[in-house]
Amino acid sequence: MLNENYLLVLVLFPFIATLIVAFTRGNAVSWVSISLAAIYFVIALLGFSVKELHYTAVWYAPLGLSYGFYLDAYSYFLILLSAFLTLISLYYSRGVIHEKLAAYHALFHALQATVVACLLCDDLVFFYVFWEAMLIPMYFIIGIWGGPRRIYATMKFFLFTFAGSLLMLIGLIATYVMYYKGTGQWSSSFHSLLEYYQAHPLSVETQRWIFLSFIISFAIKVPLFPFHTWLPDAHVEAPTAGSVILAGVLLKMGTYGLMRFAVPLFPEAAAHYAMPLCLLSVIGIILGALVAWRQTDIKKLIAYSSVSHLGFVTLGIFMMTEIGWNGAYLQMINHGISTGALFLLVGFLYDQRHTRDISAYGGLAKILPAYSVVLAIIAFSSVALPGTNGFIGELLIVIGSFQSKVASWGWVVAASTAAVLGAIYMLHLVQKICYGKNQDPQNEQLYDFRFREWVIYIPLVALVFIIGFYPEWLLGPVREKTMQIFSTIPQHLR
Amino acid sequence: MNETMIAWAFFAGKILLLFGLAFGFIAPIMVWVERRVCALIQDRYGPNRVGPLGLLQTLADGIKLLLKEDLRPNEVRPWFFILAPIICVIPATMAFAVIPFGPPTTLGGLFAEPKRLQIAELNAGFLYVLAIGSLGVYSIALAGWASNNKFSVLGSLRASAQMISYELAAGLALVSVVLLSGSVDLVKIVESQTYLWNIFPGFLAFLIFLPAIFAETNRTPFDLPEAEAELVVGYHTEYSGMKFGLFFLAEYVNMTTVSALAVLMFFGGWEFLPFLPWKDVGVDVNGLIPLFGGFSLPAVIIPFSWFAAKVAFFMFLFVWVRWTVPRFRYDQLMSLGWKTLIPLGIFNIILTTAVIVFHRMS
Amino acid sequence: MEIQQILFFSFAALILLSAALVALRPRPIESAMWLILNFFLTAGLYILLGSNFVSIIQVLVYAGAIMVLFVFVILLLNLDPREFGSEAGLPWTSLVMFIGFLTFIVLSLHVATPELMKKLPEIKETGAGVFGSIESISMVLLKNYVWGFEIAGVILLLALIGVGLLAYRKPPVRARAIHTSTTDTMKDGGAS
Amino acid sequence: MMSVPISYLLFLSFGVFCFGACGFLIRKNALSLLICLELMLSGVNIAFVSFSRLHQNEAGNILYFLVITVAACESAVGLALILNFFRIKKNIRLEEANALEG
Amino acid sequence: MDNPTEILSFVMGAAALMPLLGACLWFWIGKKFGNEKVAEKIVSVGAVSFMAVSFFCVLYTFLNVEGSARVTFFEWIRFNSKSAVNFAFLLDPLSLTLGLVVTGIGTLIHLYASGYMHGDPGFGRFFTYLNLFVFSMLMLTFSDSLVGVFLGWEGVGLCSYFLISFWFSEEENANAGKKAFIVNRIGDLGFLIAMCALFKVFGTLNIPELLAAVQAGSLTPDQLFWIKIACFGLVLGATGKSAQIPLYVWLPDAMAGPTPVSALIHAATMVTAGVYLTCRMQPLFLLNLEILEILAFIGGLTAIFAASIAIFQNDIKKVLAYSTISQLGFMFLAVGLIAPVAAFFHLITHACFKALLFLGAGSVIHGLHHEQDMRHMGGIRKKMPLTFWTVTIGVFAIAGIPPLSGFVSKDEILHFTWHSHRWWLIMFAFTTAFLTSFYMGRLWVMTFFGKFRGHHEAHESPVSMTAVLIVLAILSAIAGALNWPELWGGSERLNEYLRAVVSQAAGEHTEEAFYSSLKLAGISSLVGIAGLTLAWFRYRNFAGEEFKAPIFRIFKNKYYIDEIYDFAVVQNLKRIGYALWKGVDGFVIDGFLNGCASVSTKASLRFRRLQTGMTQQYALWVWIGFLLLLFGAWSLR
Repeated sequence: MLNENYLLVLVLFPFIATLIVAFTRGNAVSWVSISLAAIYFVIALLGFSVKELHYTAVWYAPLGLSYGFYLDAYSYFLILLSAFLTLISLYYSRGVIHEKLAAYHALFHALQATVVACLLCDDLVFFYVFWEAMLIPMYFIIGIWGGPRRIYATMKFFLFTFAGSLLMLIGLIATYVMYYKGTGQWSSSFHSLLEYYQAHPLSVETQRWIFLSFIISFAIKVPLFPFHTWLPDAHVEAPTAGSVILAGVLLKMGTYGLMRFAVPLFPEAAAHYAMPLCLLSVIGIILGALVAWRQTDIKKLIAYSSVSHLGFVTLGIFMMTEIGWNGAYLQMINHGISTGALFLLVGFLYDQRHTRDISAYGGLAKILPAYSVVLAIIAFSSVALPGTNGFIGELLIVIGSFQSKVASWGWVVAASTAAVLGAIYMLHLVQKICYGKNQDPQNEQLYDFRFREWVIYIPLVALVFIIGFYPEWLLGPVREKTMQIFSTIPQHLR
Repeated sequence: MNETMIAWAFFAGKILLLFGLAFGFIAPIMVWVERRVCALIQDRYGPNRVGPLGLLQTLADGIKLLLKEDLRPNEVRPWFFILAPIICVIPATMAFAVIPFGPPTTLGGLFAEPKRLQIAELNAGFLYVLAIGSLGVYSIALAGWASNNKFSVLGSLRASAQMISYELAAGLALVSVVLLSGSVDLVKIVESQTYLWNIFPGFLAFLIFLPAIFAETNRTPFDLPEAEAELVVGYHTEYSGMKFGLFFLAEYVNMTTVSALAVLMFFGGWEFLPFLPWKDVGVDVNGLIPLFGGFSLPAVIIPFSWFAAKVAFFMFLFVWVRWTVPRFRYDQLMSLGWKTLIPLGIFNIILTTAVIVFHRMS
Repeated sequence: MEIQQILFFSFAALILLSAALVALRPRPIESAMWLILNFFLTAGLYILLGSNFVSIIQVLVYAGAIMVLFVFVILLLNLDPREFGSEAGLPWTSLVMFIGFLTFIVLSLHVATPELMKKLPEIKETGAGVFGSIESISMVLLKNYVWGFEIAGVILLLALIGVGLLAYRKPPVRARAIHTSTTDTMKDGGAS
Repeated sequence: MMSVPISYLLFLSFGVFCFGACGFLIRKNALSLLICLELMLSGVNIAFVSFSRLHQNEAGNILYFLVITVAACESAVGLALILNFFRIKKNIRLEEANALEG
Repeated sequence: MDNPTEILSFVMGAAALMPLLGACLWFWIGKKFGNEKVAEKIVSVGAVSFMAVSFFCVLYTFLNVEGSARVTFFEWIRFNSKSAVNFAFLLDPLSLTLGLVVTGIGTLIHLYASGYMHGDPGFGRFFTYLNLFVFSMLMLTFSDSLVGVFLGWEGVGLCSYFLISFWFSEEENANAGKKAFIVNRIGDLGFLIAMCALFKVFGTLNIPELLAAVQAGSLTPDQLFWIKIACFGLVLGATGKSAQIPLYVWLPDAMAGPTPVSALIHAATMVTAGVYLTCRMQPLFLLNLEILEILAFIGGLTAIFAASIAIFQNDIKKVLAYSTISQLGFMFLAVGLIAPVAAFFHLITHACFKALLFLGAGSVIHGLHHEQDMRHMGGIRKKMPLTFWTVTIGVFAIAGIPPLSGFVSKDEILHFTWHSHRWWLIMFAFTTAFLTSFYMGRLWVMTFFGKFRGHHEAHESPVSMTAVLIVLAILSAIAGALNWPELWGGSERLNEYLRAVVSQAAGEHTEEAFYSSLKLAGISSLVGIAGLTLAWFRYRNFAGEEFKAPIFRIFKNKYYIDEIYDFAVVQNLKRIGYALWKGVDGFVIDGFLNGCASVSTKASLRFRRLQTGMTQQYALWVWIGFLLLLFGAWSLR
């Protein structure tokens, strides 16, 4: 059985990997980096049987600060996803990225490190630090290896998320200070805060303000309508691997924060704001889908589809039902897999043709049959076809939300129209790329999947179906965790 | 004649005695001594016509200076030109105010408690001397600047830099003496040297202090500010008449002050000999002197004379050095100050402290 | 009126006068001179207040060291009026003076309260000696405020290093300097 | 020994301080500025020493020492800066020290 | 495997997995061997035999299951501690009947397709999709939970999508597939909502538990409301999948796919899923009679609506497509009138004769080298005799000529309609019956009679196709025996069999009823014969002329429904999407942000003038601020 030192390994390994990669030179960089990522993935897999782990060491006792790490189902699967996607993106980047290779790989490991630390930490101060730190590697990844408008995109990305985080800092401090006022001692451990706030809830008014400060930060990260406009820009300009991690991991931090911090700490406030937030989610779902349909840039299309999908996640969260939460969590993972795979697929074309314009392609099903099959599978996973992973998440969210007391069932109906709209834009994409006649002689030169691509896509496609047909390995632990969280939320708010 | 009046009279007496000595006796005599010693060293006569042994020569010179026309060149800065010699004398005189010239005495029972033989009975005399001593630089700086003459300015620049630098060295050297004596009160410092003059434990300090006072008073071998060969005569090139006389006067007063300070700090002040104080000889400096039964004045005069003799030796040293040691170059001067004396001074303080602490502990 | 009061008022008047002159005289050297006077007077005031040691330090450090440095720099630069700048215009001066006056008024309003109008107490013996004496001050300084003392030392050291760095100029290579100066003279000579 | 209220001393302190501040703003050369700065510090020192006397403890006097430490450092660094400024600009006119103009 | 349940689960698992396994195999083989002959052989033989295995598995189950049974494979989704959804089969008369139809017809069509698709480069791919479809359809049929049904429901939609756009190089085909999928998705949305509502009420999505809970009664008004919502959702789902108004538009376009696909998916099986679902969930509908009313009305309206369009179609498959829509309308009419057995009976007979018709049409198209326009056909009965005769049986069956299967099943529906005493439904039903026989007659006459108007010489299809046609023709002819009314001496076996799971008003066995039914049968067969006769005379000498009256143009253009949808929905959605992109995202949000940015830029351009670079001015500001603070502190004292 693993003990709590496992958490230290989990947290520290990527940092060490960052350093190792940063100081590697020459041809070894890629392989060193990829093998480190693979080792880390294996390490992360080892923790599968772990239900709960807690590590604490005193940092600064007078202010109640500690090196607190906490692993449970919620953090575990996101870590696994992050390790998995990092491994895949780094493997993908081999042969695609040539300049400043060591820095590139090191930044991905650094991103991994901050994400994992952010997911694991049980200390509000650490949480904030790593929350901010996450921005930095991504900022450089987009800013250095990005597209032509990368400066605009990085500025937008950074300012948006940073503005949000600052608001969250206020909320964190308020949470921290309120605890002190109540108990007379300092503590920034999430667990002690949670216990305290459950036993002595803050006045609703106070809760609301703190919750708002949290929610804006998380909403920007998610991104929830109307804070979503940074996402398409960032995605379009980011290098493929950056997009994968951005969509697959970084966006999840927002929803993770909601599920881990915002709602459990302030259930009353969450209930109070649930309705408008649900409304925003629904707007985001529909807007994302409709706008995605009208895109000519493939990456932008996928980016807007992310907005739509994450709208589902937030809807599931704010409808405040257990089933909805399980679905939301599952949908986070699903989105990571599907959207990550979609970005990789776009990258596959982009690396060969250097254009993301949808109209440059057509009839690729003939030229690239394997590619088209994988694209279709992933696209249908993205539109939540039963039998794929997307369906389970969406079904749980919709069924859960429908039972919610938070908002009318009509909203769920409105949100579900995304099933139709999603089909519209995804089939639009598939049709424009794969079907029809090929108009461009350049497309004739495209090569289909080689060994490298199969290595990348077989796990992804396998995951699509594994989760689609047997989600219990993931849902089981998550369901228990959700039950545990919901047992702390007052009955009348659920 | 009540006690207050006696006190006032005593106060006035001290002032008269000291300033009378300083301005009316020491300065003229020193000018004469200087010239005579110079002549002696250079194997010539020196002034020997006015008065016996030419002793009145200085007086005649003084009269001449007073009677000369008050020249004021066109380009000078008027106020400061006049101000400089005046403020040259003030600190020199002020520093003199705290120099004790004898042991505290009741003047043979005139007072209930022993009175100190210094004009301002300040208990932080050492610091006061340092404070006032540091002001001497103003007059030189101002004089040079006000003269609006490039030699003068250069001279005053040199003077200020040099005085600031060596003031530090002197201060550092004296700090170790203060550490040894455990007081900043000059009288107490002297009293602490009853058996052991500070020159013995503080020899290193004296080695630092001695060049420092030469530099402070702008005397050869550190007379760069007025180096005739380079800067004509530096900051007082444009001065003549009594304004020049004031500078001249102040220089000798300063010499006296620093000599007195050296004696007080290192050479036991008015004490008789090293390891042999008056007390052991049989002179009770605080009261009656058994030798002369009932007459109290010698109790003051004998230590005072002894003190004056020591000071005179240092004055002679100044003169002696002036005519025997060649002038330093300016960068040599500065590097001696900053790179040798000041680090040495700091080292000396640490050493002294360590020794004292060690001594206390054991 | 006691003698101390007379002394105080005359000192205060002179201090204010010299302060005003420091602010108002156009040339730096005059300001410096008045400031030196001001420091002396302030030192006198400190003696009246019983802080003898402070008074001596005021003369030693302020008048004897800091101001010497100023005068030294003034001499070094040897500026003419063109180089030390034009005078501020009347509107600016009067605005500044007005605000200064307002500040004085407001500050005075703050302290013009009955409890601050009580006379100062007589000087007492503190534990280590008379108030304001070197013993008394140093006992407190080196016991209660030893950290402040140390930090002051560190600040001084930092300033020392900083000034050294600021003032340091690479000395020109001597031979080269001579060479250039001769060529300069030759040029000058050629030109004239 | 001294029989005036503390507030008089404070008035004096304020007066010196305000004169220093006025001078700081009126003067147009860097040297005068530094000089006025010293004046302001001196004004503050008067207040410190006065309060020290009022409360009969040495804290004010010790603050005086700290202040002059700062003053000494400040003047030394300031003068060094002025020297450098003079080396570059050949004058010390503050009007010319406006590289930060927006 | 002594346990009967274990045997059942093995058999049914095989039934479902054979097609899935096939799907993977054919894809791999098709890829591996390209379009080589050997690959084609392997695939065709394999596909048909896999399907046959599947059919026999279902048949075995059909014969061995008494009443109903459930086999569970594994747990799929667990909602909470109480409720979960399994991969499990519900084996009861309803599902087994449909299962037999699916696998039986499926097998025949696979056989047919192996001939029809001969030489197509995507041969392996085709059978992949087809097998996948059968798998999905079996999931739809047998799943014991609504989620499982939904898996099949969407799965068949997916396969339909792939198969419609099978020849994807043509933009039109791709568009048709997309349209089918998206319109189906709208229906699926209803299904999804229904699931949500049912879960809200009952906390489970397993069909047996649901129905048991409904039948247990004692539901609160609130629960009844949710059940009503669920019923609405199911109706929407059914209209989508079964191509009823308003979501029928995809079916005609779906004819872009290969003809076997049209036969299997768009005639026999997939499109009947809606009927199956409504029958399956009948207890729910019985709580909401007004929804049944609506369903009946939709069915009737769709029937007449589609029939009226079918008259004017020239594409042979389009005619059949509208005919399918129309016949599905009949079925819904029956369901709406609480006659699910009749609906199901019609479903079975329809599966037979419509498959026959489609395959016959396919044979014709195949024989005419992919000519689909009836105006370019004619007089080919001599060239393709087998096709002609089999199609004739199909036509007569659908037209309701006794005693063919179509007559029996349609007559039953007409019977229920008549007894519902709703005049508009009666009118719809009889008019549709007439129109049906008319347009089928038109098709029959235009294709097989008159002069040949085509370009290519016709030839008879291969045996694998004609054999299937013959089997289907026989089935079409005799399927009526399944449920021959008791009144006329039949046994109503289907009725007996299905009664266990669905409820239908029992027929009366009086003399009066007998005469009344005989009268109805007479009328309906008369209507059928009249339609055929009219078509015979109208189109016997067809030479390209058509109805010219302007009113007919509306029919011909399918009531402009596609255009109206395009104009009202699609274009508006596009506009909204564009407006949301450029307007909300680009103008409002980014505009706000960029506005903030530019305001701060401009403001800082102003404010930078405060930065004069004159230190003393800054100092003055500081001082003034300090002064104000001081003053504030004083005034607050």
